[in-house]
Amino acid sequence: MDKVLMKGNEAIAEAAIRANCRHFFGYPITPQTEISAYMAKRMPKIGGTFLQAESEIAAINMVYGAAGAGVRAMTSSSSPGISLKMEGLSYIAGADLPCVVVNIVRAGPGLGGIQPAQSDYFQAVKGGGHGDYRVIVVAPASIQEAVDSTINAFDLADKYRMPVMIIGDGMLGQMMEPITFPETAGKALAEKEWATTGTKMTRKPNIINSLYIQPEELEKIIMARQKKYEDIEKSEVKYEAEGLDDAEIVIVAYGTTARIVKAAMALAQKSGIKTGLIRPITLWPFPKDIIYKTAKKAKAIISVEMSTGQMVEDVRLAANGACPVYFYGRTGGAVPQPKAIFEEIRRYA
Amino acid sequence: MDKVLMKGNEAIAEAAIRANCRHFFGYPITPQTEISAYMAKRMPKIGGTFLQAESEIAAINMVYGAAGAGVRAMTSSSSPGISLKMEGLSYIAGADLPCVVVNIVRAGPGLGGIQPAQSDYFQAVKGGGHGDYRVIVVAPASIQEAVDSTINAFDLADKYRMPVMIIGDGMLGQMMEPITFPETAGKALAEKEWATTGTKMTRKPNIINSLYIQPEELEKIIMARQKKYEDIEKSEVKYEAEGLDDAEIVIVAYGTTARIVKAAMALAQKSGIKTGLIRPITLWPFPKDIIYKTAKKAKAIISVEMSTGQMVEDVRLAANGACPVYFYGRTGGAVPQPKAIFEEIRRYA
Amino acid sequence: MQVLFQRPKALTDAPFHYCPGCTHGIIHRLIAEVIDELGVQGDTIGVAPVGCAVFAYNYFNCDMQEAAHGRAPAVATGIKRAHPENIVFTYQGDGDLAAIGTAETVHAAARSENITVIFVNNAIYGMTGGQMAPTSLVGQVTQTSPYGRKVEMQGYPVKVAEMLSTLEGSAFIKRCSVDSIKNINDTRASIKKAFQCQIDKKGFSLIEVLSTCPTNWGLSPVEALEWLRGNMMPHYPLGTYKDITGGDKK
Amino acid sequence: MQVLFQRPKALTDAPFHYCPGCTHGIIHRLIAEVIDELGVQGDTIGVAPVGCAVFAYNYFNCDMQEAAHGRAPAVATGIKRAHPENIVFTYQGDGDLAAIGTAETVHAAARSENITVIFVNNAIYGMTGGQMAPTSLVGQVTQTSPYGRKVEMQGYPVKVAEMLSTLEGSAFIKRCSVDSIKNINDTRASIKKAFQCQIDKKGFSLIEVLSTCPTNWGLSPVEALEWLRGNMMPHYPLGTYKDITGGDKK
Amino acid sequence: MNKVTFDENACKGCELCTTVCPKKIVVMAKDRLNSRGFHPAQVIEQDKCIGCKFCATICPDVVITIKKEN
Amino acid sequence: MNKVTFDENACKGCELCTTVCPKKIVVMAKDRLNSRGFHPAQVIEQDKCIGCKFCATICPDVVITIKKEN
Amino acid sequence: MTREILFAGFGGQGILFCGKVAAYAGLVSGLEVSWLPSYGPEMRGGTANCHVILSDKPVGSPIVNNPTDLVVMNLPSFDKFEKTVAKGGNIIIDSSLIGKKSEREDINVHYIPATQMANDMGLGKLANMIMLGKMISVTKIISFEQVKKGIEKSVPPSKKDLIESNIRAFEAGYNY
Amino acid sequence: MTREILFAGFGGQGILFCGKVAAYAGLVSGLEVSWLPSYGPEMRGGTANCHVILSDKPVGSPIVNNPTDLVVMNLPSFDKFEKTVAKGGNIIIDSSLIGKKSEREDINVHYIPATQMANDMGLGKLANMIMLGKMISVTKIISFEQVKKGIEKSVPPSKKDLIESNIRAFEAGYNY
Ligand SMILES: Cc1ncc(C[n+]2csc(CCOP(=O)(O)OP(=O)(O)O)c2C)c(N)n1
Ligand SMILES: Cc1ncc(C[n+]2csc(CCOP(=O)(O)OP(=O)(O)O)c2C)c(N)n1
Ligand code: SF4
Ligand code: SF4
Ligand code: SF4
Ligand code: SF4
Ligand code: SF4
Ligand code: SF4
Ligand SMILES: [Mg+2]
Ligand SMILES: [Mg+2]
Repeated sequence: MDKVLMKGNEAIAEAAIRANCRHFFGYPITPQTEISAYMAKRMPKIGGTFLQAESEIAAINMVYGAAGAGVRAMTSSSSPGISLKMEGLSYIAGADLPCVVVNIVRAGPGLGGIQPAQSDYFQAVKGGGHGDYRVIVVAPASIQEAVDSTINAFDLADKYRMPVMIIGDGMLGQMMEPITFPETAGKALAEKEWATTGTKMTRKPNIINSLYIQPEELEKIIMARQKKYEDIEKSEVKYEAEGLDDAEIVIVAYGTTARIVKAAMALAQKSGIKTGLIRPITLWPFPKDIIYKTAKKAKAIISVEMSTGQMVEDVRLAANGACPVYFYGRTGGAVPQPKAIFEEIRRYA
Repeated sequence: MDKVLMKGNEAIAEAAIRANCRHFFGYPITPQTEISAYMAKRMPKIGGTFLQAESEIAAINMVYGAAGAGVRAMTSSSSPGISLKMEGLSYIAGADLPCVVVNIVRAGPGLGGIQPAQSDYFQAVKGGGHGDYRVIVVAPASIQEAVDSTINAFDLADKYRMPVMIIGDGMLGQMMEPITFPETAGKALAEKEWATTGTKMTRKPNIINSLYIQPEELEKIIMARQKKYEDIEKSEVKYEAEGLDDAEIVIVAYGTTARIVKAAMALAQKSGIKTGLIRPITLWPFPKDIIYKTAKKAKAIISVEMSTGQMVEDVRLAANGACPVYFYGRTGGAVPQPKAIFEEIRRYA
Repeated sequence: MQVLFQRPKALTDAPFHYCPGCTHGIIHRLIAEVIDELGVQGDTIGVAPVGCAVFAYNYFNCDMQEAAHGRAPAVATGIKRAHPENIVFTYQGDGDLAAIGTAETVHAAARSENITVIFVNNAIYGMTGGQMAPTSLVGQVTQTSPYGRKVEMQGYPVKVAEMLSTLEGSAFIKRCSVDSIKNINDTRASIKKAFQCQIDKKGFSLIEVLSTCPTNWGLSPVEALEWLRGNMMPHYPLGTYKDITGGDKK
Repeated sequence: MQVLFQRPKALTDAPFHYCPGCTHGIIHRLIAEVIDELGVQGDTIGVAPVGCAVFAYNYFNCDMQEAAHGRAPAVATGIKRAHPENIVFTYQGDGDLAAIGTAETVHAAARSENITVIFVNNAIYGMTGGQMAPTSLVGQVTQTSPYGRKVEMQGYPVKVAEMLSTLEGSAFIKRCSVDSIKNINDTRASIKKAFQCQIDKKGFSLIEVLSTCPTNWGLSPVEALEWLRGNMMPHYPLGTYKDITGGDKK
Repeated sequence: MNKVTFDENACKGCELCTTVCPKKIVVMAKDRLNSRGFHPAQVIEQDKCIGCKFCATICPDVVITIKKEN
Repeated sequence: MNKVTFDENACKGCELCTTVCPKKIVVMAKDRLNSRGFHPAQVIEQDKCIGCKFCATICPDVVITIKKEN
Repeated sequence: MTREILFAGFGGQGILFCGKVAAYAGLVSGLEVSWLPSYGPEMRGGTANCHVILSDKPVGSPIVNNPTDLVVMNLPSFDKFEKTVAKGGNIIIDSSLIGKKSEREDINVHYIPATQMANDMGLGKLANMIMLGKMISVTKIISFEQVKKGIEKSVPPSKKDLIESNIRAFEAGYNY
Repeated sequence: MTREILFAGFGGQGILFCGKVAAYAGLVSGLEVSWLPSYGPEMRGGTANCHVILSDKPVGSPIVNNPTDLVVMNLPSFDKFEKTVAKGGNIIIDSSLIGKKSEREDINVHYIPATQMANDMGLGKLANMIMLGKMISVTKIISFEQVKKGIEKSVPPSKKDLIESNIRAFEAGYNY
């Protein structure tokens, strides 16, 4: 197929449609409005639903309803709007419903700013909502990866019956890169026997629910889900690694930040410092093992983020003291400069 | 002063009043309704405001308004309701406003159950809302401590101009213990020069805001806040420690769980196993140093929680590989039994 | 032998957990009777609220979803958009619908979302132990209005049927009561009409049902019905507030 | 020398960031004029919305708070309960007030919260680039209704003034417009009356102001005023929808 | 003749049915408790029943079944 | 005489003021751009001004000041 | 000394109040105390119970898993908790409501027709205090006088007139 | 080869489209490309710019901090970005809108009265394409033919009739 140039936001929307998502519920917020705009244009043409909800809360609860009714459903927003979805997300996780949520992160806290940020890492990965639950979090670094991740996200969501979050930033959402869409047409979707589609008097009623008044019963359900999470930690970790074999300094960075890090690594190479990169593609499950393995050989690891230091905690947990783990970040919408990252590399080399 | 028996929820409410809080905004949810009920009874008698908001979201935003207007303001809820407050909390942190938020945690995710749980640890401590921000989180283990923590929470909030969260569970909220209220009457509150009280044409307008469109400006503000957070990590850590000197096995547990752990430790003592306890009273700032110090001597640390394992991450981060850190927990509203905890102790001893 | 009255098929065998004399049970049964009468059990998807009716998913013998507190209309919207040919109804209390769920309610109506809302107004938060609801009457003593609801502090009760009927999107809005045989029968007929409105794709329908909470009103079930008649009905007049079902959906 | 017209004192010197011809600027100035006329600048606390008017806190020369999107009435409630003697107003767009903030708006009105809401209805989400608002007209083309707002998909525009006037708690509700000198002057008078209503402690007041968004309507400022007159005003009739200020607060 | 039967253990003793029977034949069995600990409702003079269904209509717990026996 | 002055660099060239002047004396300065890059509004025949304030009333950017000089 | 007491029965029997009196009595006796009610939807017309711990050491866990003393006023609670009582502990059973007998031999079982007695004495709903009286007379944890003080502290000021009858009921149980 | 191009000017001048054509032209030439616009409230009537990277290697950071080529169509952007141009790089300046001259000696500066030319040629708002033409003729990154294809790909199907005039404008700049 011919490569086309597309904005990240639009590419994510188109990818969702190609993944057979026909139900999108959103609420406008910069810098991800193009997702809704694209859906608004396309959905009516293909018999799908684009609905601008009255709020992010309504949108996530519409997703709950639609997902519970067995269709592929999606919502997208940016940081403050994602915070508003936390209760709903917890409900979706608690009712074991598959769905895809996109967060094109902007600077926080509060109204913050609309420039790129990665300061919603904690919220995404540690569960900003209440209760013991997890969300698969995928952080593409290019538009092509955003496309592939989005399509895959729907499959993962269905496979594990849980929410999958695609996390990016305004850079990813707004930039264009050449992409091709993988062939998805005709791919059959598995039947969802648990969904509320009307019994047609041919089966017992299906119930979508997260309430269990008896602690023992609820605990059993949570522990079964925990088991599922362990399976995912074993089989769904994704990352990109570069130069780990002989790196003195290894950088861990995700999303667009990882691209900037590569520019810094080029500078380091010129200075004769051997650097490596681990780019988590899934933020949860987190690529712990490779980080631990790397920590045992490297002189130091630096976590580079557009935040005041969030993923660095997971990097430290993974390294478990095997080598020092440093942090470098910019926040508030400021984007790290390759030179500044290079300075950090030099500092610890 | 005479000791009185009081439910945790009511004691927290009375403590807030004694701390000169005259503005409470809430929304009913089990197991913390007694806080509102108490406020509804008392506030009208003392010229204060009790307002049952239309939702948890409205309540936290009323707190934002009142706190921004310079008064001591409070809200309380339980897990799903706290999730709904995440955007508002992020705004309060982003506008540097002091307030107190109580979370009497129940089992999640979703509607979950109403029995005791500690599965909102991540949300409380890692910032369930968007952006780089922190909330001081205090986890009392007794009603007296709940009283003292609540009074102190208002002072901390004012001192650092940030939200303070009191975190408990249904056990703490519902149980009665004898308490005395410390003397607070007549304590003068510092003037809040930044508050919106009307300029009276005697000063420049005050603005309460978290929006900064220029990344560099926003970054500066966030980094200043970060500096404040570092100060807090230095000076406001609180914990209780027991038996650390010669403990083989050290347990880290907070809130009511720590009380149950003590029963398990008594069993261990009978079996000749030397155990110690670190009970974080502040969950953020987290008592990292004592844990690291302890990890260097102990055979193992066990984090015991009413969750599937949340605080254990902070314990591991603190231990930094100096000794193995294990986890034992119950979830879904189930409460760990002393015997089961003792089994864990024996397992690693 | 002819059966004059029996448990409707659209109810499961599970006994209601409601307090003695709580009229939630009557309303449940009426909905089930309507589902039976219309023969739509296999097509119906219900949405349970957070409130005393939280376990409604155990009682209705059809597919059910449990919504977050106040969000039932949004959940129902998601379901209905996924399956426009199914019958989708929500069952919601006054705290759920008229407080935390205000936006979802208003906008489901404004969108003329083709769903049916059964709105149980008992002027109190039943499940959480009797706090003031937006619909609590002026002067009503509740856990959070211990000195009686005061206009200066807590304002006025919200009249949901009146408010929603100003929206162009609402198709059929009626207030009923289950305090007497006559009114119970009228409630059943009204619910049936609301379901029919949905079947005919005429848009958003809502039946507000005045209901009792003997437990939190501190009254016996019989006294509670009297209180409903004497206090709620004068403030919340029964009747049809909006009905476009005569014609086509505008 | 006599000054016939000059910048009101209650505006700071900061130039508005609004697009050319956007009537947000007129409405700002009218509020400031009212503050000047009533001499309440030192007592006033304003609440800015999230919307094009997000920077309102830079323009009004009084204490200001920036609220989260839709939550201005809740924030204002917090302020007013802390300082009942101050004048508290919110400034909100139609996305802010009539979509995400529906519950906060309805309940501030129901509580008869003694605040004043200036509701700028431009039938679109201006700040985020022109998405459909709850108040967008049927058929209106926006970024998220690219084929025109369709009743079957997106329902009907919400008439805020009409809806809120059904609530007992609302004291003064009026819809105005800034499309002409006459209507601008009437808007100023209405805002003044709303502030006076608050000063007199009569409860919740809201002035809905029909406003333009030349940028997202894709029209010149002059055409935009014409579109407002020709399309919005017929659907959103100007006038007083509720006024209890004649008597005492009920 | 009409036969009114009670799913006795489902009865919560709310007494609502007793207030609506035009024949006043629905009464509480003050002498016994059901398995839930309530005095259940009962019909004492079946033959007086006119089959109006009022009792069943108001019962919140669907305790009552009414049949017409020919 | 009335004096209408424009804070010229604040003008955004929206032309609203030109549509309301009963004397049609408010016109756009098509020949020049202000510091924001807009053609500013101006009054060409001050003496015709009747001080009705319409121009200032509709100006969204508070560009116009009107004084009466005696 | 640590007594872990479980009071159990139906909602409406005054179970929680009974526990509160015990806790206050402990408090005035200089003991450490805790009182923990069960809560949740099952309480609605269902069972109610509360855990009271009286101890001369600070109270650790407020949860009573194995009561030293079980005061039980309905059959479901008896069925549920009888087996949990600690070896050597006591059960006080309202024999007017619970027909069954305990078959455990490693504990002390005391039967008292409290509800009947309350009815007979015209003490309405005060069977709970009768049960408490029996429990205290059996266990001797606290003195009669101190329980009286506990009652005084537990009764809200608005209901002061009820103190007298509560004490009478307590006394009846104590002396049974 | 990696060119990091910054297109900058006012909103409404077609800056983003101009970058898009460059990116598509790169794409059809077999290069790796990225296109990143600035976004945010300052765009409203304010400045607009976009970063385009064309490279024979995969594009790392899509951000252009030090452009090899700056195409600039208003004074504020000139003032802001002139100093950031990489040593040896190019600036293409619309001299009908920007009166200033660059004082840098380590870069190549090209002046072209693009807006004037567009007006003269009756090409309305196509000064942007004239600028692009000049940039391509100076840098020779991509061939004329490929830019033509880039234009064809960038124009949405509904506006196909504009392709012709865009190409004409581009040509004018290319040959200036
Ligand atoms: C987000 C959230 N807030 C609050 C609650 C607690 N809650 C449960 S039910 C309820 C109110 C129920 O009242 P209503 O809707 O009137 O129903 P009723 O019980 O009276 O039938 C509340 C506030 C919750 N579960 N979730
Ligand atoms: C929680 C949240 N959701 C969404 C947004 C994005 N947002 C900013 S302004 C706006 C809409 C503004 O429209 P309106 O209120 O009509 O004001 P206008 O710009 O038209 O004056 C939205 C959706 C946000 N900042 N926060
Ligand atoms: S609490 Fe009230 S509404 Fe709830 S079941 Fe009991 S009587 Fe009914
Ligand atoms: S986008 Fe619309 S509402 Fe916003 S400033 Fe521009 S014209 Fe005004
Ligand atoms: S059917 Fe009518 S007459 Fe018969 S018992 Fe019931 S209420 Fe009485
Ligand atoms: S109405 Fe039903 S539940 Fe109530 S007493 Fe009669 S039979 Fe029993
Ligand atoms: S004041 Fe009136 S007459 Fe004078 S310039 Fe303005 S609009 Fe024209
Ligand atoms: S109305 Fe104001 S901004 Fe618009 S052209 Fe006239 S002076 Fe300029
Ligand atoms: Mg209710
Ligand atoms: Mg708007």
